Amino acid sequence: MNNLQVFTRGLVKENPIFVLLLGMCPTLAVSSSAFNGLGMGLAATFVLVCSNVVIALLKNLIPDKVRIPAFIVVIASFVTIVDLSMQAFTPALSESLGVFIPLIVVNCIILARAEAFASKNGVLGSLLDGLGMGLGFAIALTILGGIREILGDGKFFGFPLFGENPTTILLFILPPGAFIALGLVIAFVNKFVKKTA
Amino acid sequence: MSNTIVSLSPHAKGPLSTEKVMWGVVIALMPSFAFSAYFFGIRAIVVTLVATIACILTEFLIQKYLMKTTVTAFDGSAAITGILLAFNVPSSIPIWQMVLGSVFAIAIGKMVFGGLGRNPFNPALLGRAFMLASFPVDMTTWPIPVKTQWLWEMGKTVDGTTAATPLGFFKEGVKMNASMGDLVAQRPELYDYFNLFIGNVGGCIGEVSAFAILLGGIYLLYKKIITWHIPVFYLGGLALITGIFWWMEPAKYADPLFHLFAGGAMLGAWFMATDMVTSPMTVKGQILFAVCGGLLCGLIRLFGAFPEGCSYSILIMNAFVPLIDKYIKPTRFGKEVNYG
Amino acid sequence: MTYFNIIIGSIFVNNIVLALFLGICPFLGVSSKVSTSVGMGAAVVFVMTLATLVTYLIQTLVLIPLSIGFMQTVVYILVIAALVQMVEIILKKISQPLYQALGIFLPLITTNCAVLGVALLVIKKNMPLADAMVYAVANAIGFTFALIVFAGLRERLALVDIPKPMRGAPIALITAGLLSLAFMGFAGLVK
Amino acid sequence: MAKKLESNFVNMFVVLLVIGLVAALALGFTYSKTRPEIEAAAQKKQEKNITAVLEGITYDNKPLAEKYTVDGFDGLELYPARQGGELAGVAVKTVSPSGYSGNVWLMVGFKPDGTINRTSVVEHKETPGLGTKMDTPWKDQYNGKNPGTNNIKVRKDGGEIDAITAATISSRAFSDAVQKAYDAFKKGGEK
Amino acid sequence: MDLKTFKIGGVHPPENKLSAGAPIEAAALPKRAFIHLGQHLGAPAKPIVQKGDKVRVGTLIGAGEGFISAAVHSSVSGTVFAIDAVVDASGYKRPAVIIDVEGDEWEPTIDRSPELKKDISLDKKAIVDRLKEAGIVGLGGATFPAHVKYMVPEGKKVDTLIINAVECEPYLTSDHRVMLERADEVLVGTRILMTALGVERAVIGIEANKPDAIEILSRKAKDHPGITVQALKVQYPQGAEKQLIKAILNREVPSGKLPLDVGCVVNNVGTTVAVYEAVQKNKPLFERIVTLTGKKLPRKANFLVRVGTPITQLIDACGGAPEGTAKFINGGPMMGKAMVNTDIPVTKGTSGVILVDEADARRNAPGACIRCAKCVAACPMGLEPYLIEKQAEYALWEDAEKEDAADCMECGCCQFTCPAARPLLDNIRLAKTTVMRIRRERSKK
Amino acid sequence: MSAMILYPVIMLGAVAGIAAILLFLTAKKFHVEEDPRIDKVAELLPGANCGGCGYPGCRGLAEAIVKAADKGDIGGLSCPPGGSTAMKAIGEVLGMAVAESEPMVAVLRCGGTHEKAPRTLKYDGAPKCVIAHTVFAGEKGCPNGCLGLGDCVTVCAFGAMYMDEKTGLPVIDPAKCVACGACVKACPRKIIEMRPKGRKERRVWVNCVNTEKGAAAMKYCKAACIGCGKCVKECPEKVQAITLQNNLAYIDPKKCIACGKCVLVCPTKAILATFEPPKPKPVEAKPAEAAPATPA
Repeated sequence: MNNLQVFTRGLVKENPIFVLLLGMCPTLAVSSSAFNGLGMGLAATFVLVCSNVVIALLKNLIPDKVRIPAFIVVIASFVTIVDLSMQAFTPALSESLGVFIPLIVVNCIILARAEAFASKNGVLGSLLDGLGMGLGFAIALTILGGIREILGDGKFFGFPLFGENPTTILLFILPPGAFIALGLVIAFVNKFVKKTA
Repeated sequence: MSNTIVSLSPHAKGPLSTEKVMWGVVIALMPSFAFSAYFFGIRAIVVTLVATIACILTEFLIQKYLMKTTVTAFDGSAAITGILLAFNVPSSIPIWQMVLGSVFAIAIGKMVFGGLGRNPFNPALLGRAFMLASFPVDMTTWPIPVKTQWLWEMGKTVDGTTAATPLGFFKEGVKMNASMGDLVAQRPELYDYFNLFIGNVGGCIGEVSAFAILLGGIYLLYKKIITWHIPVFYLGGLALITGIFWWMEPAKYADPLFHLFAGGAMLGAWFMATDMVTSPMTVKGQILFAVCGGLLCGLIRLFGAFPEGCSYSILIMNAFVPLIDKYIKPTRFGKEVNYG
Repeated sequence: MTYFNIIIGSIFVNNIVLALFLGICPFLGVSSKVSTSVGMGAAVVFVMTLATLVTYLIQTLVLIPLSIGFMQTVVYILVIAALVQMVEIILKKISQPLYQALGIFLPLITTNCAVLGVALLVIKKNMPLADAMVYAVANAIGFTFALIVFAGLRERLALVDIPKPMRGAPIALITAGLLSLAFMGFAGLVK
Repeated sequence: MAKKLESNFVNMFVVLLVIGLVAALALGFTYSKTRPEIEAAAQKKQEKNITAVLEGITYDNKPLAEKYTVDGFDGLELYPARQGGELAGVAVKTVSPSGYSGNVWLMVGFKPDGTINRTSVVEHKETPGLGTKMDTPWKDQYNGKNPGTNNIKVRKDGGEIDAITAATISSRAFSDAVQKAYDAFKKGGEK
Repeated sequence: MDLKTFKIGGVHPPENKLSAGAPIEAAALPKRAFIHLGQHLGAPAKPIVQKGDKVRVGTLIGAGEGFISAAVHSSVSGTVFAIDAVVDASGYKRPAVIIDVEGDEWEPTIDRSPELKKDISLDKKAIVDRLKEAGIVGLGGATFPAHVKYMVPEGKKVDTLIINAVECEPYLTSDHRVMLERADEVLVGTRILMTALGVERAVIGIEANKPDAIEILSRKAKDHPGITVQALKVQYPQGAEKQLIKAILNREVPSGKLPLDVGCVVNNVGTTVAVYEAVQKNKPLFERIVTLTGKKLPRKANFLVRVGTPITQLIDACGGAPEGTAKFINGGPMMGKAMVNTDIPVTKGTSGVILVDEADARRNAPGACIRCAKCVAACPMGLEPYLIEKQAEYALWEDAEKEDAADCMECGCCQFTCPAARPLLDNIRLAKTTVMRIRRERSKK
Repeated sequence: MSAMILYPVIMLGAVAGIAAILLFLTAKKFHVEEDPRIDKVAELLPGANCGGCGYPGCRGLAEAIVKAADKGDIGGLSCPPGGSTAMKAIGEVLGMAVAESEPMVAVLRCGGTHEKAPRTLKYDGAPKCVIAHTVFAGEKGCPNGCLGLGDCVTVCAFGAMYMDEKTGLPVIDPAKCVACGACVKACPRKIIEMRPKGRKERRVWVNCVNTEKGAAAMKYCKAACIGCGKCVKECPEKVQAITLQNNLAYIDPKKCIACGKCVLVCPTKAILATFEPPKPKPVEAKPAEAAPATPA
């Protein structure tokens, strides 16, 4: 597998949300708008890339038995860095993502990539893998957030599409709407994308 | 003898068919339809027809073009969903919202699971919950019963200024610490059993007339499409819980009879809770399902955010049906006996 | 009455899975059978209570006095991971049957964001210790409750020919969404 | 490729320790760099709300710096605005617990006589599309009203405020919070 | 009248007792008789004649092998043409003795006199032996070798003999006619069986749709101490052993147990006549009453038929199969078997032949289960047919075992009542046989 | 400022240290020996969990293989879908030699098409062979033939089978068939047989399992093996791959040389081959077996 493939894999073919079905909690929780989704996606991408790189660097220095705790500490550190930075520089976004920023630490994607890829591959590959997976995650979140925002709020990235105060399908920005929208998108992927991919 | 048919027993077939069952329910809904047309006028008819057609069409299109299976959209089950959904909305609902609700009910409530018989939740109730969550303003704006004049005159008191539903009015009032007595004095027509029984009050299209629903219910019983357990125990559960609170504090809570006739309890008990697909399979299970549903409905009405809890109570109990079916089994012959 | 509110609120009104979106992964993963979801639920109740207690104490006794609140995430996740391991060891020692019933689910709990989420939420909501504990237990029960109901639904759906593209995650998510929609009926039952 | 470090006690301990130390260092560093920003961001937000509700009032002090509280009004914060030492207005951060789903936090600006200048929504968890409408021009109807002379309850309760359609509870909570702010302002005196 | 019935489940299909008014008539002898060696439940009999042998009516041609087996006698006189495999109702071939009929010469030991022999001279053991020799099997349809039932094992106490005269299957009238025309033999036969069991009490259970039979038997039973007639509410499957015991004695046979375990033995009413003839007249079982019916059949009849007579001959005697006949049912419409053709011979278990036309024969197209719960309500065993069907479909045999699939008695109530026309019983049967096979394999280990 | 750095360092150091000690002790004290080879073997298996091997899923087989390897022999175990390549790889991992097993393929043994065996009856029940088999002899009247309800197609996890509407018989795609044997188990009439693929995919087999006498069988199926024995005589003397039992010929795949002579002599065309059998030469001078014709 060449580096390009490592990078693009996460975008479509092994998209962490639509195909691998990882990291469902933040996906559902913060996809109420495209902007939130994008913000969360980028935060996760940052953590994913950094932790992948660090773990790829350290992989030979970490004994197998303490592998997981060591990874967790690395990941948690980056999560905290992201958390603090967002609080400092994008306070509004930080507030709307709330507890889900620190919860990136238990996002299955990150530990899974650390385990499955970074701990076995080189630094460059790990970086691309993290970037690909992270962007795949971000894209998926943005798409989902966009769908929910358009249907439920009549806006896209905060930009009103149907004029002021349109009657929208509110359900889509409520919790049930998150489940249903994601379910339908994955079904759509199953039916139309997976076949051709 | 090339046309000799061979099959396993039984070789006799019963009189019922899915179509007969489903259209039987549709027939049973007709009295309520007539009453709603009388009270809410042409608009009620239009909304009901739109919902019915939208439901059937959605099912037809999905079966034909997405699932590519045999089309069973005309077996009556989609029609029931459409009619019941329309019966659960105010007649003033915008048509596009009605259509969207119908599409949701059939597509998400039923077809994603594979169609008739597979859905765990009642599609019509899901459609209503969807519409209530999505279009709360339009879903809680109640038109005043207009009454078409070609039937006999019936009490003119309804031409009031606001079209509050009885449940909504009293719940709102009690929340503001008004006593039941004052509230009844304020709007006596909303606490009039006769009005409630006939349906001369504000509310959703098909739920207002307890009388018409009872007519339909009796037809269902007569045709053996449903058994009496679910409606009776559902209403019993509702009466029990509202009765207890009424008995403790009559100034704060309406009496159980009011609760039985007001809102969607009758429609829910006779037509939604009895939905075969989403109710338990055993009589014992049905009783548990219905009693819990009735209690839940009462609790939501008395303490919840919504004035009416009927549809949610049934939906929530729908979620428990698999567990009920799993743990409550029919009395097995020869299992619980011990002879010598 | 406030405890009552916390309990009802956490289990029905703001269910941790259906409204707060915490613990979705195990919710979708370990819910194909009612029996396993009971085991998972019991393990979660146990760990969540313990984890919330320990992290709460660390927060109030160590992190805040030292004003290093920013270490929260790192410390919590380590504590939870260690705790889960310890529970596993202790369980193995003191009760083999219990270990058989719960033990296999324990590794799954480390990455259950519900546990970390609740630990973080009680701090964020400034709850006193007693409230926090009730909140933790109630949420764990809420998780179990949702898990069992959902497992029941999925057991039923397992005997149904779901259309092909809907099989697996999509139908599970939509069912969860409909369940969440139904649970909206509990809204307002407590403040 | 270099060989993996062996899993013996010393290695494990040392590696974990080193990673922990490095992580702690990195975090401490980040925190020390971001803390001022975080605090500034929080202050800025508060300031923004205060400025918003004191719109049209001229003052030369820093209300944020003169924050005071009033006994019996837990959680309420008052920020006086002065022009040349004279009270020109006051911004009150207020809360009502009776929102549809939890607390509704507002900032209310009063003129010295108790007339409402502007209101601003700080934080709430109301239903999107319904309760959230409080943060629209809807809230302008409070402007210019004086809770001392005007009945700022919603019309359903006999007041003169038009409730948001289908969100009476949220509207009520809004009025409740404003009334509380007024009461606190009156009781706390015009410092 | 106080009508008893069983408690759970049951359906009431249209009765269609079209041939109830047709008196029993002897069918013509066939030209060639095909006598299957396995006409009963259990191991087939072993042929003891050879090609070319001369046989008389009542000559033993097949000896019972093993514990559960029954002897087979020639129903005609003539020459053995061959011993070969002959197609049975299912289209599979089974061993049979084929006899070319010559005249009608009976074994001299058989008492052919018409008078009623009331006194019972044989004792318990002799009666059972005689039943065995005469090849008596249950004529209700299950064809269980009769003598086995009366060999009560040590330690079991039997207090009641129940005579099953319910005939709950629609269409069939052979038992009804037997009761009307041979009431005395029924009662004496019952007494013989009481003697064999050593019980003082026998109850004849008859459904209320046969008031004439109830009347005759009640009247005549007065001369037979211990025998009573119990009228029952019309409800299918009342004729099933367990349901009948529940209805009459309110005793419930535990799952996996036999009527013996609740102190009774159930015997079909038609069999009592065969018992009477075997014990009092020394006549083996080689003929039986067969109902020939069908909505469009020109003539409905109840024939006394020699075993081995091709069914075509009976149909021809009734005017031939009408145009459009699409199904030939051997037995009743609820539990009978569809025959692959009508050339197959009558056996001891052939209680009736029903001719059904295309529209009635075809099952409705199955739809999705709408969970109407009617099958659960109808199941007399308290099972959940809809669930077992699904488990069979998904091959969840362990789950099916837990749901007591093996308790199904294949009465067909579930499938009859199903509005979606699902093949419930087809699949439940599959589950049942698979579960029983798994159990057998397990017990072997 | 120093506290901001110092405390975290101490704190995290402490937590990490405690965790390290704890984990070390755990690892030491409660070490569970799980054979790492199981994972390795499982990785080499196809992961279809088809059950063709007789074990519950691929992991089950992997465990069994490792267990057997400890006893020194894994010859009795095989993964039908993975074939000998998978077993070879596994053998290498485990340091064992694996006996080369011949690749197999499922073969249908019924020629009762609509044309050859007209349907005389109509089955009207749950569309499953296992059920129909218990009801009657089948729509064709043949007590041994294919029931045509496709139980085998349903169980095939590899999409290697489909029902041919024209003939009413299932069709096996040898290219997709992995010889897992699921169809063989599913068929209540044992019509499907697992036969070696044969050299160059050349296979010959009797396309019938009916044991009735020729005349009786011919009544309902014109493609039945009538047990005439012509093929037995035709089979080269050195080969003698065909035996006749219960009116049915059987070709032993181990002996058959796929010459195709029997195919030509069969009066009911009940013997099939995957290749065009060589036409008998008009000149009888040359011995027949010397003509291994090119497959069509």
